[in-house]
Amino acid sequence: MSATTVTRRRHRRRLLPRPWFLAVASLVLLAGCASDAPQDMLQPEGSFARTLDNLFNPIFWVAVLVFVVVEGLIVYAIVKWRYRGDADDGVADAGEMPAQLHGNTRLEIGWTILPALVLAGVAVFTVPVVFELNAEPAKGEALEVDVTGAQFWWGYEYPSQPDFGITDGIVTANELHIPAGQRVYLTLRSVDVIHSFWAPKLNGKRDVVPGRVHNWLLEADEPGVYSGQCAEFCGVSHANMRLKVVAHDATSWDAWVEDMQEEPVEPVSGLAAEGFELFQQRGCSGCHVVEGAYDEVAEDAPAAPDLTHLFSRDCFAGCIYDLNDRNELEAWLRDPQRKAGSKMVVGQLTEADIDALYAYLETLE
Amino acid sequence: MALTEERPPLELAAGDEPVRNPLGAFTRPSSSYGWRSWLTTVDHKKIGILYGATAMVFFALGGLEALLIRAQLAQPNGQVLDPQVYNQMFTMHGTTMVFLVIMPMLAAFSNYLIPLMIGARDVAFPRLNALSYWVFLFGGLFLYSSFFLGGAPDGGWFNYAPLSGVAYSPGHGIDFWTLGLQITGIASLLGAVNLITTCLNMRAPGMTLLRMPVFVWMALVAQFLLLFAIPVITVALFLLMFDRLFGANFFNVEAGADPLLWQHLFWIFGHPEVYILVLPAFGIVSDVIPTFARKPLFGYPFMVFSGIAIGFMGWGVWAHHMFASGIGPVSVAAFSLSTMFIAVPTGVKIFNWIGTLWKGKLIFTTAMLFAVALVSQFTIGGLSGVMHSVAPHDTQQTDTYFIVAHFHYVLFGGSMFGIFAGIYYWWPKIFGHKLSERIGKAHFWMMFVGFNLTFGPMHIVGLQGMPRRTATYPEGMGWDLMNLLETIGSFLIAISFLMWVYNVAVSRKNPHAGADPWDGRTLEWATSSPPPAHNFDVEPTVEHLDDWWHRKYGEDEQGRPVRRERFTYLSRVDEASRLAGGDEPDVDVSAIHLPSPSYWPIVLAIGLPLIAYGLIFTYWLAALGGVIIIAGAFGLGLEPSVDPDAGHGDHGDHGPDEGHDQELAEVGAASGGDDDEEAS
Amino acid sequence: MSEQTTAQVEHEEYEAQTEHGAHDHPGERTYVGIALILAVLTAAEVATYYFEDQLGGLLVPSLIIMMIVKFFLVVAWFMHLRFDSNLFTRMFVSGLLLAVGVYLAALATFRFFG
Amino acid sequence: MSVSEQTAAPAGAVPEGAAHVAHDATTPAHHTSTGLSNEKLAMWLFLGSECLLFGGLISTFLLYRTREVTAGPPVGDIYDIPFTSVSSFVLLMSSLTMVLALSSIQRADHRRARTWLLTTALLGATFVAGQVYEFTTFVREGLGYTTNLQGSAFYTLTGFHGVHVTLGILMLLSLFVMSLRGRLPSGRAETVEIVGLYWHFVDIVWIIIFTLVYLIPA
Ligand code: HEA
Ligand code: HEA
Ligand code: HEC
Ligand code: CUA
Ligand SMILES: [Cu+2]
Repeated sequence: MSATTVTRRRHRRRLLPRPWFLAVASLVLLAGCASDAPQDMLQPEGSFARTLDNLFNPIFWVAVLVFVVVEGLIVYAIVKWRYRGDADDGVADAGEMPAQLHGNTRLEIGWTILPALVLAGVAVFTVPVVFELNAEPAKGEALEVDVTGAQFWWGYEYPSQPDFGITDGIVTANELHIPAGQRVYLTLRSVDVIHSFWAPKLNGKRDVVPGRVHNWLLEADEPGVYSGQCAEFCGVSHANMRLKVVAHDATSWDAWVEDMQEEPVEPVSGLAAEGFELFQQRGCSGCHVVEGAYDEVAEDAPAAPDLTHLFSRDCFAGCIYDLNDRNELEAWLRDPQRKAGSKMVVGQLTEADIDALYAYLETLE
Repeated sequence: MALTEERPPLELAAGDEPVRNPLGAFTRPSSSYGWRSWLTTVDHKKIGILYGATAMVFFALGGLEALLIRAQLAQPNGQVLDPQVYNQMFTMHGTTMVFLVIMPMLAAFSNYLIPLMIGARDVAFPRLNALSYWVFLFGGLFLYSSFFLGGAPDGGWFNYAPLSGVAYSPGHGIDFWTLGLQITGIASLLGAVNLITTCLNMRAPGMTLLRMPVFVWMALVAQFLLLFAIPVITVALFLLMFDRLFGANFFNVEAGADPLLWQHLFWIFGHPEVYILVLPAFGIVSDVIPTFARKPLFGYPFMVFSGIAIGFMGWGVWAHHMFASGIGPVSVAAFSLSTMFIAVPTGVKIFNWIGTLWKGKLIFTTAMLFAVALVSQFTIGGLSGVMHSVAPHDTQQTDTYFIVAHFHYVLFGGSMFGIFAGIYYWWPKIFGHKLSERIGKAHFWMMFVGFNLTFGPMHIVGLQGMPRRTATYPEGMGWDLMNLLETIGSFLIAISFLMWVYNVAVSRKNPHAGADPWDGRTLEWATSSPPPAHNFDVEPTVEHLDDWWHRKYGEDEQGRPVRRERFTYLSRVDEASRLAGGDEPDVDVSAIHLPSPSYWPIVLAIGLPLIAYGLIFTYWLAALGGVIIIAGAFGLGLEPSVDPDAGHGDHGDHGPDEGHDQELAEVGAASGGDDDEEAS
Repeated sequence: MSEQTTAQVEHEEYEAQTEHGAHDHPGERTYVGIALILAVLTAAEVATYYFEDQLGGLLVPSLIIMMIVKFFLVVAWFMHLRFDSNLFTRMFVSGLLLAVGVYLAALATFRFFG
Repeated sequence: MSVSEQTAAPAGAVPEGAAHVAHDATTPAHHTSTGLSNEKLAMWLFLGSECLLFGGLISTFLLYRTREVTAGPPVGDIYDIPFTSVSSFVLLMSSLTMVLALSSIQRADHRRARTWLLTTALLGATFVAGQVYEFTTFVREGLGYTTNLQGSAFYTLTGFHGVHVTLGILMLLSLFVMSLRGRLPSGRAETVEIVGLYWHFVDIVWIIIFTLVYLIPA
């Protein structure tokens, strides 16, 4: 191997993109990991997500190891045995041939068996977790919630469960409220197409398939708000089918349950009462339930969020809008199609109608 | 790529205009050059070029769609595309790249190379081969015509039911998708039957199965996968089509249907499909790396058997795409395990490639750069694949950009890099001149960097919870920077692709490369560049694996190869190749007969999209299509494969790019390609 | 030339072209025999329909067995796989086994088998 | 497809009109690497592929057969087993006549070959006619194509099979006409054999359908 200084310089220049690229790549990596990401699956905040993460971590490092070995060998081979002459347009005159190795059966059997063993190790850790995450909790052990996926929002029903203070079922939408530190057992159904329920910091995802009933577990360690979203492509506004899980400590859980079990008071005067009337006149009640006032919806109406306790939530319409911002809700009533593909269809409302409706909706706490 | 040539048509004896049927369909086409020859050719090499050129055009389209996707996602709350259009973009992007780019690109290589590599004159059924191409082309055009006829499909490339049903996708987009893919499926199926028969039955004497180049092996395995996978997706597409067009209930949940049926059928096809997409690329690099490492492939039998093992195991893993879809823990566990172990045969390949590099004399041509890039980048995608196979955690990963990162690393880093390696490697064989190495290297590095910049950060945003197929994302999710980088990366890829286009355009003037510019190992290098229509003047008799290499090199006492003073090419070659020590065979090629060109394949193929339009718009069109197909089938069936009236005038077919420079014309004359003139 | 002699010539040419002479192929009597067995099996299959209750748990296995026997009789004799190259058998059987394996597995994920 | 490439099949001694095929350099049937004919190999490959096709349709039917129907009768309630048994038997026997046609042509007994070819086609047509009759009675009993899951699955599967039989009949008739015109010498018996393979395959698919779809109760 005769490497003159000249060829060596060539060599270094050619390799230039690599270190440059590596530097950028590692910067990117650092930047990526440092940032604060509310749906980061590598920062679990509940027991199930942690189980998953604990499974993932060692496997990630196995992959890193294989990566380093393979890329190391490749880079080593390139650096060591790269032909440094100029062979761009004449390969045949590249001079002496290297030794003609045809293979090495022992070695090859070795690198067949070794990965197999590594993977067998991975498998041993994987299989039990599959069953663990599909286990059904005993009755009363976990809070049960019926989840409904619909284009493009989430509905939740809490059947009556005295263990959790719920004596009179609760219906709500988009924001799932749970007690922190307790298991939650979801029963997932879809009214139209396939959706997928996912709150990354609390657990993986489970598809919500029409015609089938699936179950899924959640648990949050601490009180807090956890971001999530529909993860199966479900049509035009799939991107806008987000959700929140709100975990409460014991006291605020009790308070929430109590609030949710109260029927809202029918407004008798003022703008709100006007809105109450309009709610029917403008057809809202054809789709939306407000318990105690509008219990029946039209048969052919699309599934729509229960509005009984609308203002107990912070976000609406697939959790893409802020309910605390009056403008957002007004804009929604003006044009529900601002969320592309929304199934809410209303006629043109006047600004006065909107003010009145807003006043009424605001009473639905 | 020059698809037309200005050469005079075949001279006619009397010199006056012949009476031709205006449609031309009933007189047998006879010229083997000129634009019309491309419509009627049955030469596997021309068909290969047609496949390749078409696939690259579709790559530009699919890439353009990708750029729009990236433009939309460059920032949170992007406003470039509205969600309807965005959904069409990723659906068409995925569908295009899989069905209209990589599959036909590999059909291109298989068509062009298999006969040459096994020492055959053509494929087993040349006219069926032409039919496959035209069916594929019309299927692709049909699919793309949806953009002008009410909107492209928008259900994603795996189009899950029931979203794909009429109730939720009332437009015609999905109809175009089901029918278009059925048409291209026919092309793939015909191609599979043809190429398998070719590999098994058309080998030159002495070309035993275990002397076939690894590319041929991997293409063969891929064709078997196609043979058995295409009918499965055909069933799925049929059922969906009947649901949509005739009100059947296969995916009608109200009637009690189970949406998971679609998922099973799709992925029973879909997983073998991904190996269809990558195995031929593995084959390409298995031939490129030895050439430029100047060593034989390390562990040829292991390479062959691991490829077969991958093909085989690929049938038992499909439900890893359904870990979150509720198939029950027992199924999940079973498919999780089967998926993991597919890494074993793939690992064998990676390590054997490294073994081939080991102690070689590595010459980094552009082809070699792409090949080594495949080895290193595919590994990354493979490793994320193994992470997905850990089923419990896949419930986190699935439907996020972590998956998008995985499959671009295996598809782009695997299949596309392999394809580019193949393009740079075989270009001189196909067109007689090399692509510029200087531009090629710039292309490679730009693409390599752009690729990693585009798809590397997707791992990170994926793990940070960014779901795929979302037309927009809000601020504050921590995904902004990565997405911007990805978009920048995608434009670097676009620039690199334009560099390739430029390379193709300017390299036409490069000097003739000779028959064997890379000192290759396999039989295609033993014939002229481009090869004559009949491929070899003498039918090779094969004695070794890497037979051509053994014809050129003997061994000294230490077992080192020593180039022989003289060896014999299998066709008449150019001056330069002769000077490099090769002799020419002395044979009369006029006794070789090839099947004549035919109009029927293209005529028959055009019936299929007509039927498809008919099913969507008006049944009259379908009836017309049916009549054309029946007529075409009888025409093709009753027409003799060799035209009795053609005399001996049509076997001197020319390589595609011939006649463009002086040097080449001489080569053509030397390689016996000019019998046209003699015969007439 | 009479019809007879043309036929003979043609037949000899056919023999010359095929690697194996006609003696490898079963004769027409064999075919009729196979068809008889097939007919009997079909009759037996149809009979199970009338004796469903008596057969009980045996019904399905016996039907499946008869189906498989019929299948292989046709493939082996009428389609000549018994006498033809192994390669054909391998091509066909790989498709067949793949289909059986893959679809049974898929049905199993639906808990089709109980 | 098989028919379309038939003519490319080389043959040793071919009468007028087809002589030029003899020196087709690309498909030297008896010079192939395995010594086997390309066309026959292709047909077997195609049949291997068809297994996956029918497998998918049959599994779909089986899956939906066990599901409750929301409207109309379940398909199992309206089967007419005796009738289907007869038409199954007819199709089964057409396999016999097919194989007899082949053996006649191999013996260069063209008149009998034609008789058997025509008989086979007729038996096939009888089967298809039976199927048409069966479909109409089912529709009359309230099971349309769109009525319920089982209707869709049943008609698609059996209809698909019926289309296969019909294509087979077309091929048989083409062979019959070719033979009449003297274009089917025994040197080309392989063409008949290949069409026969297809025909028998369609028959064995029905053997499976008859058992799994009709005889085994849901
Ligand atoms: C070329 C195409 C290609 C290839 C080759 C692969 C290869 C693999 N794929 Fe990939 N895959 C896709 C294309 C491909 N995939 C596509 C397109 C999708 C998404 C479809 C969609 O949803 O749109 C997908 C999705 C996908 C999923 C579903 C993810 C989800 O949606 O939730 C899974 C899950 O298991 C998976 C796994 C694997 C595995 C284990 C391999 C293995 O074959 C990889 C094996 C290779 C290696 C592992 C590297 C080399 C090995 C070694 C160096 C040995 C040592 C290694 C170890 C000991 C670990 N893939
Ligand atoms: C082989 C397959 C393949 C290839 C090569 C690519 C290439 C690229 N893909 Fe692809 N991708 C898929 C297969 C592939 N993809 C699949 C299967 C999906 C899933 C779809 C689904 O979910 O249904 C997907 C999805 C997908 C997504 C996710 C969309 C979503 O989930 O919402 C994204 C996002 O960035 C993306 C980006 C890209 C980019 C930037 C490239 C780039 O590498 C593209 C580079 C090419 C170019 C840039 C071409 C440049 C062309 C020009 C500049 C025009 C020049 C014109 C002339 C010369 C005339 N792809
Ligand atoms: C045709 C049925 C329909 C009618 C009529 C209708 N809505 Fe809606 N509404 C919906 C649907 C569906 C959604 C969920 C949309 C989404 O998130 O994609 C919704 C969402 C909402 C929300 C957000 C609820 C949440 O928690 O996300 C509010 C508030 C609302 N509608 C108010 C109204 C008012 C006020 C009217 C009458 C003026 C009305 N709707 C009329 C169907 C309807
Ligand atoms: Cu619901 Cu995506
Ligand atoms: Cu897969």
